[in-house]
Amino acid sequence: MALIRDLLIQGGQMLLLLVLAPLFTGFVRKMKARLQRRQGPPLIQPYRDLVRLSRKEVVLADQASWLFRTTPYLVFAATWVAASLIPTFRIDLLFSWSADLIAIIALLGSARFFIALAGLDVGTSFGGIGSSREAMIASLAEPAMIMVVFTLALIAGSTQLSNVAEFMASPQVGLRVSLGLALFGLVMVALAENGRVPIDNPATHLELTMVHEAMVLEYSGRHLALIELSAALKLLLYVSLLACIFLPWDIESAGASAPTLALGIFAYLGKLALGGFLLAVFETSIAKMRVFRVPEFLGAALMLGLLATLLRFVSASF
Amino acid sequence: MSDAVTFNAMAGLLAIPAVAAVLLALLPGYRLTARLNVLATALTLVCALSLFFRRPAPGPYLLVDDLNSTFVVLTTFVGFTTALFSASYIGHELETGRLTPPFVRFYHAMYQLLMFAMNLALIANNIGLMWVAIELATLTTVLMVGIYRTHEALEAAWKYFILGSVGIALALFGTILVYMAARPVVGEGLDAMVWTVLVTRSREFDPALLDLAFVFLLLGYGTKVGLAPLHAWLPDAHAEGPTPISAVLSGLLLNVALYALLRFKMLLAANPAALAPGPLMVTLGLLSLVFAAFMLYRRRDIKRMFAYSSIEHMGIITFAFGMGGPLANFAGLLHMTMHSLTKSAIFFAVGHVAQVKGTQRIADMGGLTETHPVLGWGLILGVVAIAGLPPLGIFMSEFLVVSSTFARAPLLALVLVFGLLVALAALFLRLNSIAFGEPRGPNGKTDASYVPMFAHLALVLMAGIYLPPALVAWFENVAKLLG
Amino acid sequence: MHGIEFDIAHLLAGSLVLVSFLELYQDRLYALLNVYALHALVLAASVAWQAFVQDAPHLYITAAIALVFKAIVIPVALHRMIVRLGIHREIEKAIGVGPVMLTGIGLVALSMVVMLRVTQEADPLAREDLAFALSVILLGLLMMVTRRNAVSQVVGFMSLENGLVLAATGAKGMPLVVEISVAFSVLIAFIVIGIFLFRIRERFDTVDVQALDRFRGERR
Amino acid sequence: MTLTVVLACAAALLVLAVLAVVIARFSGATRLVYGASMAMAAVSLAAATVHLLSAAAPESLALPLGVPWLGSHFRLDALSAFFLIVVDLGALSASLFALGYGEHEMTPQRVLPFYPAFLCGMTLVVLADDAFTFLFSWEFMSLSSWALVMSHHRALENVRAGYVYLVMATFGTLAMLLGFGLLAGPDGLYTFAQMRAAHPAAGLAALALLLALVGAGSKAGLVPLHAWLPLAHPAAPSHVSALMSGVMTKVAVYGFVRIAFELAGAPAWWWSIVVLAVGGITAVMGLLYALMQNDLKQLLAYSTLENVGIIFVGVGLALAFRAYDMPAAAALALTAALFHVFNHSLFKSLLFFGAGAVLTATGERNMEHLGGLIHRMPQTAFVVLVGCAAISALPPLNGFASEWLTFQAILLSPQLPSWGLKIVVPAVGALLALSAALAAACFIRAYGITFLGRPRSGAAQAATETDRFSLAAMILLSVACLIAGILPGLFIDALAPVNSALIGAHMPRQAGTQWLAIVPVAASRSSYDGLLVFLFMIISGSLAASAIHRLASDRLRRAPAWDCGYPDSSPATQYTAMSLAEPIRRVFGATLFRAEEIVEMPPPGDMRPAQLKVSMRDLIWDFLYVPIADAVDAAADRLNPLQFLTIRQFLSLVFGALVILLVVLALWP
Repeated sequence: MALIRDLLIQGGQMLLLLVLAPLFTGFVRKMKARLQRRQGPPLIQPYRDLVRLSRKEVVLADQASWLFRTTPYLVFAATWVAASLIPTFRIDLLFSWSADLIAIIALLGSARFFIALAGLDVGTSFGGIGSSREAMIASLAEPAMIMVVFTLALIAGSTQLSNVAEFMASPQVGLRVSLGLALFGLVMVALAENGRVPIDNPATHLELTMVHEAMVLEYSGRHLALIELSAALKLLLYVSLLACIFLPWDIESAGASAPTLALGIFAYLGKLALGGFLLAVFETSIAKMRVFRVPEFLGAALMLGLLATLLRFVSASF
Repeated sequence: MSDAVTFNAMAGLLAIPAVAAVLLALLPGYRLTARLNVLATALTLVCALSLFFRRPAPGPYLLVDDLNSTFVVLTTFVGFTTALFSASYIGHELETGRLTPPFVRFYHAMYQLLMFAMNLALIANNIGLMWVAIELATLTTVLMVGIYRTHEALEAAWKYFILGSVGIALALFGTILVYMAARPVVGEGLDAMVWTVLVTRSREFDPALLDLAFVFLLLGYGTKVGLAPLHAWLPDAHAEGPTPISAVLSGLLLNVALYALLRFKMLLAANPAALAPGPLMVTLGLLSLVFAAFMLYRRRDIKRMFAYSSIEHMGIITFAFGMGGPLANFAGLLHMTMHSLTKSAIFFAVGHVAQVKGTQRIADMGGLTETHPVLGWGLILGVVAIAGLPPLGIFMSEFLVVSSTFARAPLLALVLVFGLLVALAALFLRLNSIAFGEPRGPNGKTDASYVPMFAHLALVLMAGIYLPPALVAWFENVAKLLG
Repeated sequence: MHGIEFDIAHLLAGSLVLVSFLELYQDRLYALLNVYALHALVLAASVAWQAFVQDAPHLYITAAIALVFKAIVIPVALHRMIVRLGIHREIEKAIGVGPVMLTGIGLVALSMVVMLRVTQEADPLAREDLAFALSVILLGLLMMVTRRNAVSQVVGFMSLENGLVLAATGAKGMPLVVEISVAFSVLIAFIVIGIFLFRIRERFDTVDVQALDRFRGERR
Repeated sequence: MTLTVVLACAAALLVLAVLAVVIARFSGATRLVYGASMAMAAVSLAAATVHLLSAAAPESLALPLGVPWLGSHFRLDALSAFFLIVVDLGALSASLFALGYGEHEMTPQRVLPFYPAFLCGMTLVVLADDAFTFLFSWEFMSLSSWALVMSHHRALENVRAGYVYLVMATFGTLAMLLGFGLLAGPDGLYTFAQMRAAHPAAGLAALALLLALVGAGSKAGLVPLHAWLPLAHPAAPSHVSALMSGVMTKVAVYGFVRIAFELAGAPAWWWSIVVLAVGGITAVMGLLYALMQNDLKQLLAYSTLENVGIIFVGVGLALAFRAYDMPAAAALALTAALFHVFNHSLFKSLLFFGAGAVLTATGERNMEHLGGLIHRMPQTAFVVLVGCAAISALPPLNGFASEWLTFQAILLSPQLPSWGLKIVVPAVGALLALSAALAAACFIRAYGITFLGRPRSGAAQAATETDRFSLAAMILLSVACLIAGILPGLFIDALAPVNSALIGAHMPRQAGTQWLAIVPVAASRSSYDGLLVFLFMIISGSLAASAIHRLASDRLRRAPAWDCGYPDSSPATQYTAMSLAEPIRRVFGATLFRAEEIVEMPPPGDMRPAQLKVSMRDLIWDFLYVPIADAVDAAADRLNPLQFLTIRQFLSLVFGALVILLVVLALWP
């Protein structure tokens, strides 16, 4: 019985993420538009886009290989699995122990790996631009992320996200320097990973500046839909990650009753709204940086993470 | 009866080569003389082997004990295989007209004379006699080095002769000094030069005289061993003489001189008051090793290169014996045996290489493994062995030398290892350009007999993997003898 | 042995050293050969004296050999040779005489020092003799080192050998084998050198070793 | 019994080598030799696996070979059994691959005799139980692999590679020889049993450990002793490259582990710092080098450095934990290292096979002339993709599993009391993270340029799928990669005896955990379940696929690439290997490689093409190896004139020696 319930909750959480992802993207867009004094597209615009895309026929480049066609599914699967392991409104999800934070990052890494390959598959110059830049960004963002993870793991004594969240909610986590550093690092990484301003601009198709868009340039139809969906999922994933680590309140523990679960869900939605708003504010208030400033930006993130870890190593009180 | 047999065995070592020398000097006809040469060396080898079974009692002039029977067997064996090799080699030289029949006759006679001299030097129980024999060996080799009568050959022989005679003079003075040291104790006359007597009484000798004597003997016989800085004659003599002689020089004559040195080392070691001979030998050994290792880099003549490698290995052996102790001595003996076999095998290969390429310049050789696979791989195997890599015998001896030294004198071991590495790098640097890469230079055909070369290498290989217990016991015995 | 005999032996040995110095001093081949003859003569005398003192008749043979071969035959032959080669008037461009002499003196001193370490038990004659012999040997070697001309090098070598003979004869009761070997070696030495000079002359017009060095196997 | 079987296999390999010399020229020799080697490998693989899984007691055997009074000792314990598995698995797959690949060999007589000898050498190293036998087999292994490197000797760079390799290998052997000399002590206790019994003083152990690190490191390719590796590994035939990179480096690791954990007693903790630092630096440097290569096999060789670095980090951590008597943590670290040893041997062999297949299909090793092979050799492309994913540490494959364990070990290290480690370990962790990310970039580049895009040369255009044996070998390995990735628990349990033998403790048994997850320390701390993640991805992926195909249109039209509306252009406009690495080169190369870019932009109206020249320098080579070579050259030049003195000068040498000795005598007290 309990197993079935857990199974349902796990499944429910997965579906919830799937449903929320486009909405969240739409929300951020709307917010940005509003901040820029624009009307902006309706909240459900992303859903419309997805539907429209999936209706269209796929125009596949001549040189595209099977890898090109399977990549969207792989990317989607990896991202979705990663996302489904993040406690959103309830910790100790059924399968949460099957992969810890490091594994989640690695899953996202594999998604990136394949999408970068897809960028090279057709053999166009723009795909190459995207892939090479993505590789460079990733090669700095990932270690930074790992360092952040180290910090958190050393604070919480676990890489298991549920336990981390539990620990964060618990009183014995005071204000810590390392925690602050980790927060900064994580935010910077999140921006880079999701290709947001100032690293990349999801709205642009200006050839010389785009990164993520360049890789998926050749995709169309249902493939593109899947890619867009996974991008949205990834964004949601990072926001929920930040939420469950740094705003761990009202994440219900195992065996919580239905109403408390509902409360947890609402709390989660609230956190998302806050996160989306902050993101919009940040994006509107800052300009995109040149691609070759990015290493400095991410290098800073890496340094923050390393510093945090060092502090933790040197003394448990930081 | 049995005494008679053994006496014949011992006398045979001397008589057979002597008679053969006379015959070969008289008999015409290349085929016949070559065969006779081989036959004589074969008989000598048989005599040497017979020493295992019956060992004659030491007389005032001749002596056979564990130490020198090691050398005798080695000498006669390599002498035999080299005779085999020289049969095919000299034949080719006749065809190409580098040698004329009279010179070939002279060559064969000298070869046997050399064998005689070396055997005599080894089994002599009388230090004076030993000196005479080594002197004789030197002179014969001088003549053979000069046999081609080219500018280079004459110069090499002349150089060899002058340096050799100076060395021999020093050695004689040393011998006289030993006699002087012995006389007050042993009394005048023959006994004072009989080694077996000396070694038993030497603790009563005057240490100062012994020290002085050893200095002269070290320099005198050290010249023959080719230790730096007395080595100068060695490379040229190897490079300019006929290859069989190079093989014999490296494989045997150096050993014989070293053997003489060892005898006197034992004499000194038996006298507590005298200065320890070890440090001197260690110093000279390391000096030769490192010096030769660096000299290897600039060599362009293949035979001269391997001559330097002989210096290097003589350095190692002298070092090992200088270190002393059962382990190091064993290693030294093993290394000496392996080096004789390997180096002569290498010279067999080199001789044929020089013949097929028509030159000794390394620059004119290349891709040997393509043009002459057997010869090329034989040479590679030889170099691998001489560089001290497994599975061949020298690896074992070097393992023993280095590891036994490192425990006792780490710094010396470091120098030793350094020298070994430098030498290996140099050898393979040259080997690569000889054996690999695009084939270069002319490639004539050769009707070479590879039997001697591969026989030696097979022995070395076997020694690297498995040493027969009998041999081991024997060597250990000798090692104890050497103290 | 009585003082007088000792003194004479000592005197002869010492004079041998002196003659070695004369050799070092000479820079003309011709004169050099003459001095060498003198050297051999003194040697013969001292060997003979030793024979008389030790009443060891076989030593007279050695003396005779020294007299005949070294004092007469070899110098004459070498005279002939250098005349034939036209180098008898040649003046050695050797290292300056002064330093050579000084080195020589140093060597003599060295050999004395080394010998005096020998304990007193060994009979004094032998000790002194050995000291002189050693100095003769070293001087001969020095000569070989400082001379460029092959003939004078050979002369140096032979005076070195004289030193050996002196030592051997000084060694009381040393078996016959040694004299034979010495004579033997001198003989062989001379023959082979002769052969070589002959061959070398037939190759090059001079026996100056530097000419030989020109034909070295490998040049850089 | 098992030991006898394994030794028999080794002996059979030797016989095979000798036989190969004779029959190499005949047709069918290739099949025979590789088939036989495969059989031998299979047998001893089975034997070793049984021994390890049954956690059998160590077997030892002494043969009257080698140094007479010593004999040559062999011993099969858990550690050697594990490495024997690694060796034989590599040998098995390499032989299988070579059954097909070997047919293309131009000069089989230069490969066939040495191949079995090489296998035999590696087998003997892991079995040796005394110093002589160990060094003998060690050097024999180097020598036979040298011969294999020289097999294509007409190319000058191969000859050079072989030369550098042999010299470095001998250098390593001599270092090890000195190390063993230290451990054996003055009375020559050469057998490992005696060394285990003797407990050397700390200083001595430290020195021995340093020598072992130099010796094993020079074989495993630790920076800065790596110089030979990227030269030699690519020069050999591909199946041999696979063995050298995938297996021989592991044998080197074996040597170090054996000495560090068993023979050298208990070294001081700060040696672990050296090992850790070297490992971390090697990991990152290796990848950065790899990212700058255009030669496929060279790239793979450099990436071997990275993995060796990761392994040594694990070993270093284990040393540190052991020095502070934290057996559980030590077991975790060592398990991580050994598991990575196993994994790397799998996917590195796989990748070299792939490179070999590409080489035979196109005759090209330079990626700039490849591309689009995924269309022409689809199966190869697929298995190589698996290999790339595995080596980039992507879940659910095996590369990730072992790196995850390493990270877990690092996360345990704050408990270490020493400050030095407190500072070094996090830095090393950062280096590892960096290298993991760079690995992904590196293999995106390698795979993307080689297999994807459009062909950059006629050769790539004309490529065809490789033969079935090669494919079989590669499929075998890729399946192994997947299994090791989704069922790491099995391997961790198999490694338990090794840990208990070396450290006296082992990781908690994983067999019991739910869903075959792995739990290194405690479930509350961290856990990972490759199987579940794998299933998850399969399910969600297929869910998405089926949903899409049910709901959305499945119409599909082929058309020229859009490429932002630029008309179809020549394949030359694709990203090249160089340009793909350009951003990373900008980030790291400027300092580490002194990378410089010179752009020649002709003035307007000038018809000359613009040119971009990139120059890079290998600083380690320039500042470590070149000076040494120069020094030796200078010394040789200084001494050489001594060959050209006149006789008189030689005489004066003798004279001088005499005088000096006499003076010494005169001054002697």
